[in-house]
Amino acid sequence: MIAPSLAASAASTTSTGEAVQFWILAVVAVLGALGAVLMRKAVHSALSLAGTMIVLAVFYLANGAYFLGVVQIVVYTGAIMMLFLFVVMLVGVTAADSLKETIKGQRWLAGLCVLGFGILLMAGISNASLKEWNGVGRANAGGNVEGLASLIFTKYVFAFEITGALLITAAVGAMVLTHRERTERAATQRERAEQRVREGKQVTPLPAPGVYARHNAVDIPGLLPDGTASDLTVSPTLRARGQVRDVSGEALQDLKALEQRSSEWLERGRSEDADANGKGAGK
Amino acid sequence: MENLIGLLVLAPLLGAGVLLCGGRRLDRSGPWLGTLLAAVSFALGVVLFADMLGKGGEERALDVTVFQWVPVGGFRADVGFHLDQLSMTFVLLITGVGSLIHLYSVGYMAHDERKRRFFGYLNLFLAAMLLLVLADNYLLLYVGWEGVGLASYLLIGFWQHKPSAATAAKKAFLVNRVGDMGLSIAIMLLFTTFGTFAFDPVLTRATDAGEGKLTAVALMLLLAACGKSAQVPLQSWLGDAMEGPTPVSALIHAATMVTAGVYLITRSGAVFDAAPDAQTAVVTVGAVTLLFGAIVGCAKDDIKKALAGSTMSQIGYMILAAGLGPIGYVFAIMHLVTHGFFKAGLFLGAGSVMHGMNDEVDMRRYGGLRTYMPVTFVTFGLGYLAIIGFPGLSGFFSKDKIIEAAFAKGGTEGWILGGAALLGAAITAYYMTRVMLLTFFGEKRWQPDAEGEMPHPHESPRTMTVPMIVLAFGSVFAGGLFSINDTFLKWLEPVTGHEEGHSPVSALTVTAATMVVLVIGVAIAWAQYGRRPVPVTAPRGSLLTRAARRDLLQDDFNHVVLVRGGEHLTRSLVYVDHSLVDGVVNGTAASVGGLSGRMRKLQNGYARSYAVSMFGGAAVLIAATLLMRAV
Amino acid sequence: MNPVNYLYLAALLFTIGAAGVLIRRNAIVIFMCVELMLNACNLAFVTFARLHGNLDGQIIAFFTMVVAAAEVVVGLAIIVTIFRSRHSASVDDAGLLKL
Amino acid sequence: MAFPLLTLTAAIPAVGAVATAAVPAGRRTAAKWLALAFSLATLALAAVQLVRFDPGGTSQASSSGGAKGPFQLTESHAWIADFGVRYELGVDGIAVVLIALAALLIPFIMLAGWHDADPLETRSSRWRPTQGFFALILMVEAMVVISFEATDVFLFYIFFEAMLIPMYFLIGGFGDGAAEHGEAGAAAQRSYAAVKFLLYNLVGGLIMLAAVIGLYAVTADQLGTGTFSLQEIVQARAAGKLDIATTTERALFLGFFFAFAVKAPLWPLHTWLPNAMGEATAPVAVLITAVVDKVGTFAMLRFCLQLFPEASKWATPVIVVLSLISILYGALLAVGQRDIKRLVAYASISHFGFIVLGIFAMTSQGQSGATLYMVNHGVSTAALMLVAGFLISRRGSRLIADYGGVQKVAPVLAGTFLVGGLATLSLPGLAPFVSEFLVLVGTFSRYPVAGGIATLGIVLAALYVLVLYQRTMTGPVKEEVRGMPDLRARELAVVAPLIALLLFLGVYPKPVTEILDPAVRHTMSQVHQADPKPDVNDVEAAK
Repeated sequence: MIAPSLAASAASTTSTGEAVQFWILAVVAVLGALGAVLMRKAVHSALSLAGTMIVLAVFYLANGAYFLGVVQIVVYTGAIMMLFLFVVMLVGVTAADSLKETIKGQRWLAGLCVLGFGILLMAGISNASLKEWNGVGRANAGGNVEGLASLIFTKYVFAFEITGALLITAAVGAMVLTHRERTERAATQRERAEQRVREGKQVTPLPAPGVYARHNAVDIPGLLPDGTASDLTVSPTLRARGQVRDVSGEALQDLKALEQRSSEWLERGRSEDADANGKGAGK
Repeated sequence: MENLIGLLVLAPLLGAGVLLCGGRRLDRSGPWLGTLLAAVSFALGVVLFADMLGKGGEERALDVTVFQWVPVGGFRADVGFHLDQLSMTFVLLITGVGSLIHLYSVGYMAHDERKRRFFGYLNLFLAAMLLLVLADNYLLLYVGWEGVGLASYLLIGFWQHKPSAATAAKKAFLVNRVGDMGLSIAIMLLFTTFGTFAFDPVLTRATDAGEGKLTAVALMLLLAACGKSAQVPLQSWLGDAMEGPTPVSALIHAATMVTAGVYLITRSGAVFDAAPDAQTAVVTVGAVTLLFGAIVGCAKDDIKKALAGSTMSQIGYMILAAGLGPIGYVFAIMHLVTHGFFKAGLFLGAGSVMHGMNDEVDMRRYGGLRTYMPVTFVTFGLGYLAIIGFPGLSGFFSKDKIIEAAFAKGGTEGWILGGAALLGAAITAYYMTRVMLLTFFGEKRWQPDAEGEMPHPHESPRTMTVPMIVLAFGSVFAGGLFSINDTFLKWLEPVTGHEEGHSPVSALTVTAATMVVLVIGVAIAWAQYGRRPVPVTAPRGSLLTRAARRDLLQDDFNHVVLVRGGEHLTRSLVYVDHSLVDGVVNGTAASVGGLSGRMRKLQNGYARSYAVSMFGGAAVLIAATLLMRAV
Repeated sequence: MNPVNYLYLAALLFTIGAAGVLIRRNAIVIFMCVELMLNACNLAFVTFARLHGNLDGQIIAFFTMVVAAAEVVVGLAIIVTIFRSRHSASVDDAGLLKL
Repeated sequence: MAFPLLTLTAAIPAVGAVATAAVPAGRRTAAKWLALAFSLATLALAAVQLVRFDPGGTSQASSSGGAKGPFQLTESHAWIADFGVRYELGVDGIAVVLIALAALLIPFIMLAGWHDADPLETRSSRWRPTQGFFALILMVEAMVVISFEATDVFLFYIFFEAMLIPMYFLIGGFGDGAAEHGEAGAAAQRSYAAVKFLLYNLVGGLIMLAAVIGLYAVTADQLGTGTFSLQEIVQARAAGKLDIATTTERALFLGFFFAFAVKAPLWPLHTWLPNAMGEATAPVAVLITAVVDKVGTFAMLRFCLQLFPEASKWATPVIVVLSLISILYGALLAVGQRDIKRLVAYASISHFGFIVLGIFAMTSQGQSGATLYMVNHGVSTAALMLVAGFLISRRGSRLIADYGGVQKVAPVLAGTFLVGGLATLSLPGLAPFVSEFLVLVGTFSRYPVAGGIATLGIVLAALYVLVLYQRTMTGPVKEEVRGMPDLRARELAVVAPLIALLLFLGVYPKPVTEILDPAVRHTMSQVHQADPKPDVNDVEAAK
């Protein structure tokens, strides 16, 4: 258990175990953060971030914030990050972001500011006289959760209540924002059919994806008679993501090979036939 | 008695107020009301004069302070009057001649629909002129000084639908303002020097101040006098001022207002006496102007402008005399008074002639009028004899004395001044004879007027002839009356002081010389205009004649240097104001606009871009915090 | 090991998150980076709680989580809404302050 | 507690503004009369102030037991205690006269602008331009009055700046639409002028704000508690408790002076005035130059000189030169103008040069002259500009060249115009002469050269006035001018009292100078300046 070691660590150093843990996990956290920033796809970013958050949860625990560590995992990594993933899914993840900058000089300036800011922040921390480490041992003596609870419900009770109100408001707000009031009657199937006919674009239902049993999957477009892929057969989302597996080339290749083979086979057969015929005729 | 002085000024002022604000209902009675108030003023003047005669020489001066005008700190200006023999002389001249000319105007302006206004202005002039001569301090004098300027402006431009009249009025006011500037600077100098500008303390203590200061004051006063009395170099307005109705020319631009400069110099005698350099300047101005005016007078064909040149020249005599110091003050004033009579008479005569000749002013289109307008002819003739100094008439006495005094100045200066004065007398005889001959003698050279109507000369109505006759009496007898027993000298001496000059030539010689040049002048004029027929259109003439017709190119000089230069200056300043002063401001605005246009590009609408600046700001804040901690 | 290393790590993670916010255009990823920054802060809070020997830091971290949860809920809802009408999750496309 | 007369004087027009603005759309005549009534009530209160003001007395015991000083009828209440801002009012001779001037001119401005907002009225107008016009004028009046009364620097600052808002709308919202560029061009010109006015004055105000805060910082630093009270600062300085460093004092002085010089306006900060006066309607132009701008010159006297006497002396040579440039430059530019209202504006710049010159000549004649000049200039410009406005409204053009011979068809209009012009050129007998001469004498006795140069201004003044008169009023009657009606009764009622006042103050300015004199003497003593002694100084004694 880590707690006893923490209780002892009123000094300015930590236990070796914690040091080892820190150095390993810190690298992971930074990598995760970088991943969140640099990954082209939002899903990947979210996953990297989740990793970082889990690492942070461990650090919370290491710092004696047991309750927070658990909350971090449950609420943050569990709930919030999942929310992110849902939204990524909802929004459709229009492929990967292009990382090309569009605002002139933005990246340079951002880099400069961030670099300067980081350096200054570090300098500030190194400047601060943080010699005395009290450790949370005593504060946690009655149990971390109990300690927090007694603070939250006494000293921070107003803040707590207000935060509660905030949460409710946020929930309501989210609903209001995302809810779409349907203001007109939904079109019936007949009406939609009629409209389709009127517009004359695509009267029939969209063609199904995938032909040939081998590739009967949603991400594979159906092939037109000439062997080219038809965009209509796959979902636009997949198309937008570039996740369409265009097998037309392969299929055509296969077809060609098949035809070759069959023709070869037929050729032989035919010559045999011819022979037979000739023979027969010659007979 | 003291209260009467105030009334003296108030009467015409009241007239002006009533006439100008009274509206249409006074249109008919207005002229008579104005005349009446002028006469009331004259009557009051006479009462005061009688009162003054009853007192001894030294006690004659009356001082009355009406109210404190501008009491500010150490600066005290009062509305107060000072009536002594000098002002009395002026009061009588102004109100007397003024009343006569009011009367004359009743006839002269009978057909003008705006005559109510005309009489209002005339009354305003009288009030201002009286204020000028009665003021007991320079600031109040200045009020009168500008007041007469205003009246002169209004009256010259009375027929303001004529652009030439409006321009002449403006010119007169502006040139006068230059002179006024001199007067106001003089007052400021007096204030800084003496701490006051009332006549009494300043003049009695004048010698306490340094000569330099006094010279400056005197020169500034001279500038003022030049402006008001149309002396070189500020004489250019007087000729144009003849655009005004003739009674105005007679009253303001001959008899009274233009002599205000002489009054100013005489009044400030103590200052001038203590500043000999300034006196030299005064006599120079006087001598130059008397010749200048005379020469201009010779060349003009416009009867009023010829008389205006003559006025300028005669005032030159007065200024010359005043510049001579105590030798000349009395004679300057004496000439001023006699000149007031005969020149007013001459102008009224000229007005009468014009009245009869459909407002024609070109003497070359007159001729032979003596039989048609006998009264005018006689009175004009007497005025003519007086001005050329015909023995026994007014001008003879006053002008002769001035010439004597000029010689009496002594030294080279005396000879030069005396010579100039003599030469002036000769030229006076010449041009006045010319006027006389061209107008009343010779054959008729009448021309149809603008509407093609031939003039039918006739004698003017009684209201016009009576003043002319009265003034003719003055022209004939005033000089003689003044000179008997040196009455005038004794009358004024307590105020102006007097000393006998030591002339290098005897008085008799001077008189004889004057007679000789007079005869020469008349003879030449007769030779030119009496014996030969006069062409209706002026011949081209010699260079001098042509220059003299254009006021010896003074106007051209003004036009080129002042008017053109001023126009260029203002135009370039308008440009500077618009493009430089405003340009700097508008430029700043434009550059701020340009800068914000560029800055606007930073606001590109991308949230990420804003985030960067936010973040950068945060970084800067942290840096600042760290730096502050480090420091 | 000095526990201050946790703080350095927190700073590093925060900075990386910030970089992500500034560089990425996909609103969802940006949101994730914000979460990363919040988590970095939480780590710092927890570490400081250990430093000071009391639980206040943990409480704050707890509140941060709650608020972050609320924020994510609303934020994602907004993203979904925007996506519905604009068919894009790029923040650059939502520059007009209207749908 | 004493009767809050000063507050009431400022509050009445403010209430009037709200009341006028609240008049419903259809009742615009009622709104006009209501506004006029309120302005007259203000005038009555200003008259009460004049009566209750005791020129000889130094100070009445105020309700707060306030400090001794030149101010009377004082009111003092804590306002923003944390920053030492107080609601302090008080008037000295100068203020009480200027309040009377403002209160006097406003009814005339209203009468003159009786129909100015009418063209903007449309049948369905919900904007109520007439109500707006009159309410804004009253608003300006309220702010001007309180600016004259405030003895707390911060309080003054607030209203000094707030004045800009109603002025902005008055300039930009109402015009005679008589520019050379047609209606659209006129609107563009007008908004340009309004924005220019606002920006210029805002910049000045901003710099002043910095100086105000600086002043607070200095007092807070040295007195322990910061204060904005003019009285307290002046007394602390006199008692030696407050010793502002030379550099600081100069910087603060410049901050204040800049704002006032913009408002005044002094060359080269003047260019907003011709635009504003040219584009605004004549009554609003009068409001700008005769009422609002006076706050600038007034504040120079009250704040610049009293708060920073040493710095004022230090800056005097430069300011004297600037005012000389203003005088001559304004006059020369007036000569060169083609637009009647702009001409008057440049003439005003020239006159403001005289006022500033008089203030900074640091002689009692100069300062009395300058304060009297403020009054006289207000009245004379009002007379000239309002008549010019009547003229323009008849012909619909501001260009001088469009007129000629008006004298023949409208003699009364021409006559009043001439009187206004003559007052502008400081003809003796009319009020401005007295003040101008005092300024000149005061300047001359300390700076003879400057006084001499300034005298050139009187020649140039004659030039621009007479040229204007000649070109518009005299000469042959122009075709477009024919049939122009003469002044109507309402217009005559505006002009005649102003002219009467000009005459009265020209002949008998003593009632005004008596009130001004002690205040000026007080200011002079604040600056530690005495009049130069004449060379021959025992003249009076010798008598």
